[in-house]
Amino acid sequence: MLGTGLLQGLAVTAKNLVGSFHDPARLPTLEYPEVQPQLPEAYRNFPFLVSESAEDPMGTLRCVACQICEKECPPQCIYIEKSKDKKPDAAGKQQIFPAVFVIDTSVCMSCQICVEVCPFESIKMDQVFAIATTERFGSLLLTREQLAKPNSYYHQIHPTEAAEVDRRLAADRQAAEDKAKAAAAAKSAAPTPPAKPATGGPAA
Amino acid sequence: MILALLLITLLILASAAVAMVLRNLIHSALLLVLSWCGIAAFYLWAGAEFVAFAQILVYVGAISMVVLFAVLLTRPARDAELSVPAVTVLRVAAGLMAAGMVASILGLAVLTTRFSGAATRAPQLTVKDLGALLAGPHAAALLVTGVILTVALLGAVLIAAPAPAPRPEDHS
Amino acid sequence: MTPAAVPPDRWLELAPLQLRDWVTGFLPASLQWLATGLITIVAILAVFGLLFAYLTLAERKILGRIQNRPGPNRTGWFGLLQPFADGVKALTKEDVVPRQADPVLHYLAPVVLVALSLLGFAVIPFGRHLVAVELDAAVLYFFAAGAATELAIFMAGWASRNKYALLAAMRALAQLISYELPLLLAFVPVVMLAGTLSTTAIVAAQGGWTLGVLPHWFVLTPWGFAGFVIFMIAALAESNRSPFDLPEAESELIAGHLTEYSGFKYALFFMAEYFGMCALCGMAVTLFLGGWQAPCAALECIPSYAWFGAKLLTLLLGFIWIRATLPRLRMDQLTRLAWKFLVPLALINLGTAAFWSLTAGWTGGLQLVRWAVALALVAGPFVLLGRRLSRGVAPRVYRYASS
Amino acid sequence: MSAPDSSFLAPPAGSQVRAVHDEFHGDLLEVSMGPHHPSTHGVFRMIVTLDGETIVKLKPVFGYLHRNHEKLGENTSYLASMPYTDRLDYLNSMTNNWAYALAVERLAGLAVPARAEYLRVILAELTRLLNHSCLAGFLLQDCGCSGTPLMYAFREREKILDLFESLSGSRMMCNFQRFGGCRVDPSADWLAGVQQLTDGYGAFLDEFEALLTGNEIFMARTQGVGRLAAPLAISAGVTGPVLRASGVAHDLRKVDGYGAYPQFDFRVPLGDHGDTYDRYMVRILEMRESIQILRQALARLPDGPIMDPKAKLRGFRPKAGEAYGRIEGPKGEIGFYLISDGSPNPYRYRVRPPSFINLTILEDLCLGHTVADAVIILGSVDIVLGEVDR
Amino acid sequence: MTPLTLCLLLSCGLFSVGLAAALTRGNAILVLLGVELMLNAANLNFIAFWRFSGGPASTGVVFVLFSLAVAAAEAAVGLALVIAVYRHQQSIRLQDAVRLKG
Repeated sequence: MLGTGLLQGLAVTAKNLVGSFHDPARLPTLEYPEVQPQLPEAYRNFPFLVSESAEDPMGTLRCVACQICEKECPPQCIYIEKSKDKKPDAAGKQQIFPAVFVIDTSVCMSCQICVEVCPFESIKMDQVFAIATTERFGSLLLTREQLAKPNSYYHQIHPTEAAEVDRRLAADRQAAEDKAKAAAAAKSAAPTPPAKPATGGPAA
Repeated sequence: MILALLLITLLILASAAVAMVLRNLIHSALLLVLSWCGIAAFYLWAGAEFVAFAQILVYVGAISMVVLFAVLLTRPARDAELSVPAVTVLRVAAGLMAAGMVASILGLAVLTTRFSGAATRAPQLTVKDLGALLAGPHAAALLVTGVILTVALLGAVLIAAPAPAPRPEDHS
Repeated sequence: MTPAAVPPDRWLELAPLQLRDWVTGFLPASLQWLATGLITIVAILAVFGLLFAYLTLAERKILGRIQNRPGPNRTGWFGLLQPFADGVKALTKEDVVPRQADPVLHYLAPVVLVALSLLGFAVIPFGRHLVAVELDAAVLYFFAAGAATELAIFMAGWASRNKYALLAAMRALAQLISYELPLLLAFVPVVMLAGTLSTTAIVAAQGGWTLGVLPHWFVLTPWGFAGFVIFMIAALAESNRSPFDLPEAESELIAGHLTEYSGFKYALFFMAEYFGMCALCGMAVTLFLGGWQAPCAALECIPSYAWFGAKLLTLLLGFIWIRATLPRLRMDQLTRLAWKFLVPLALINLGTAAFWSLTAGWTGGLQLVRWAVALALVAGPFVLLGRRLSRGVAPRVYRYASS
Repeated sequence: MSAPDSSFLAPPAGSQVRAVHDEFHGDLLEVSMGPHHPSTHGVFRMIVTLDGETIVKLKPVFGYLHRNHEKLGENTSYLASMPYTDRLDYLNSMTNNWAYALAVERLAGLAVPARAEYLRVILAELTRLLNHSCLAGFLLQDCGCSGTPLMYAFREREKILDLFESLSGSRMMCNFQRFGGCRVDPSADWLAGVQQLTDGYGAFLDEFEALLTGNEIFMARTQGVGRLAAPLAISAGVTGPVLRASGVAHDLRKVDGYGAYPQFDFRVPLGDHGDTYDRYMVRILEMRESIQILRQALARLPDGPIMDPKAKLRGFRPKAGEAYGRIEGPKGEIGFYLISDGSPNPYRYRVRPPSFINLTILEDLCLGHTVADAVIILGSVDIVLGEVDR
Repeated sequence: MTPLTLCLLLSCGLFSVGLAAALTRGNAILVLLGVELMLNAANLNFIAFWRFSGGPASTGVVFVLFSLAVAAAEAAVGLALVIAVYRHQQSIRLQDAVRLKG
């Protein structure tokens, strides 16, 4: 009969109206500034650079300015200038470091391909999303100093992933040391080559 | 009392006259609506409530709509102004003269006639009385009016409805 | 509006009138009639202005709840100040008038619309003693005042010089003409049964209760129910509410006749829409739901205007509920619904009402026959015409690929 | 894009199209709907010529969102194109990723482990649920439902997006598939979440259908509106639910049997009328089938790796050759055609966007109907301008 | 001048305006509106005489009601004719409507 479909629809909306008062599934709104969203661990926003220590972020950057991320970045929002000199990294090894490392976050599309291709686990995705600025250019162009965040922060936002990365790095370092020892045992005096990861796999 | 009547007169005549002179048909129609409202006000002034409301319902509510619809449906090609084409001066003059003559003859007749027994108090006519009149002495007329309205409605639909088959290509 | 022959009334019932008389008492006698009129106007404006403000809030809240979201809740406690914030926003916004527009008509349209939509309130009896103007032909006055609103919508649409607005103007004209007829035909039975066009007399005709609980409202008779439903459907269409909001169909015509309006003129259109909605619902309450009459004798202690308000709000909430649920009709379906369904039903309903009126003397077993015949006269045409209307439209059964 | 050569195309059903004469132009109203019109689903423009409210001519105009997708693909590495595919049809990044990954895998000869294939099916079907729910919501919004069905659809979509976010890190730009597998192995929690969603989705569909499928106004608005005859659909290259609503049993999941689909038991719903209502209902029924597929996939999800060990992330250079990978996306056949010359970038990168090709029939569907119908017909064709304009 | 005379003069003026419009304007719709105005002028007379005659007869009012109905019918048919004419010759200038056959 004409009208039954209409009445059925009205019943559904009435159910939702009543349900919104007692059933949380029917009122899923998060009242944002008061209630902050629970970000999943995998959540990614813009990249940051991992440094080993919080006290001296510029001195302990993992980045060695290999420029792979710069090349792979789809929108090409990363700009790197290699340093002319070498500087000891966190492990005390002499490394080239990024003299300039800039990410234009107005261009970045948060694809995390830089993270995947980085062989040194030095660039990771941040989770800070309230990043509105009052000006379009300078404050969206993040420099090395703004990008550097300590490993402890990485552990804080991506605990599982960071633990895995640390394990892998430790294993790599161990392997490199073993190799170096073996090499040292074989040839008595030779400078240590820069550490290269054995697997080369992405940060999963 | 007279003042109100004068105001109403001014409203009716001015809006009607301006409406008939304007080139923009929509403006004409809307001004005519004002004129019709003035006529309803006149009926109210005269104490014929029911007729006044009926006037608004019929003229403002229905006829004006039909007029506006007709104006919109008959928009001249590529013309946003909906202007009325100019006609010959002769024709206008002749028309105006005829109207002026009629007006003067009628006016003279009105002014020279002595009307007897001018009532100062409005006759009372309730809706019930009117209904009784319509259903009693004037029942036949009412029926005929109903038939006329129905026939007119059907006729209007038939005339205005587009031809059922797609029209041939040769229209000019 | 004179409390001359007051039945044993309670204090609350007369309170608004006494307040008014107390205020006018300070003025010389020659000015009292003017003051009384002005106070009535101000009271209606204030009450329905506030109702408009909070109706917009209620609509947004209820729509929100139906759509599983909280609705506006930031301005004031539970968003209670939202209407005022909206008003301030509308006032401070730039008023944009397109260069091509007809400036006079563009300006006049919202003003005329609001003015006309307010006229209807004059004859609605809000309470036992609360009616602004007692008119012999009050119902006719009401619909005459309502008939003019469509002109204002047309003016808005045409004067904007916008193709969407023009289409909306055409739609508005066609829609309002089509639904005027069922609206008028739906209340004719009431006039027939009550024997009057006066709203106060129509409400009075619905007074009294059977056994003290069953009110004698017209909606509780077969013809009255049918008339009420037809009236409400036509009222939805007349006030341009969903599912008949074709003139301002936002998914098709952007905002229809409102496309080129902004700021306070836009707000005025909304005000007029809500005023029109309130007036039509108020008229429906008066004609079919017993006006200010209490639903049963025991509840008469509650003042009559409270009952009127409660009934009015119920109908308005129904409007909001329908808006949240139903999709919009198409223009041809809209007119077909009016001319091929509502108008015949209303005409048949006229016959039903005539039958009901003629058989008023039947008692006992004949009473049952009377009800049965009347119900059949209402339900039968509905089913038959409904089947005709929805021919070719049915849920379908689907097949699946054989592999 | 304008008037099709109707010699071999079936004329639109039930339309009495009047010829448009130039000297007669004053009678007709030309309305430019879009590029910013509430119902054009983005920046799409329809130049409609109206006789009253009836459409006698409709000229779609697009390109407002053109961003050189294909040329970008030829100037970046294979991997770098992956996040760009997210932005083609931004509702369905998972299936876009899959189609692109499939093309590259064919080009480079990579094998996908069973677990990754199952995962891809799960994600693709979730995407289908998401897309069809949104489509139903948008369509009903275009019908004038004041947002209620849209909000219900978005309520459910939100749950799927939450799942996507917790798996891939992003709600809509998932960038999840990789050449030779998937990026992340889902946790047991995540799979439980999918199971929970799958179990609850049927109830949502029931409620959604109760809201409007039987609604007389909705049926009157959609039944018989925008009929698409099967021959026209086939000759215009229409795919996906729009094609199946016209009664053509063509579903790449059955035809190609790509991925793990041959291992699942599901049906392909077909419409008999090809009108807007059929397009809506076919999608609703497809969602019910998707739920079945999800149930089976979750129950039988194998263990194992999720990446082909041969797959290389850095320095990926497939040998010279060409490949076409296509899958049944929610909107139709989404395909990527790649030519490799052995360099890190594709020599040619071409997308077959279902939205764009399905849109070509718009004028045929709309002629003889009203403006109000054009809006819902456009809604029922289900386009995303990101994919149309590329 | 008595009110009745004023009323009659008003009606006379309105009639002349309508007549002038009907005679001078070339637009079919305006001509029709002019005829409407003349009808209205007649109605004004009916009401005026009813109001000032002082007699008990209410025939004037009843007649106006019938006249309203007839005016509505006239407008409907007239405008339908205008639309039909427009369909045939793409113009509503009465001077153009010279052919009886479409």
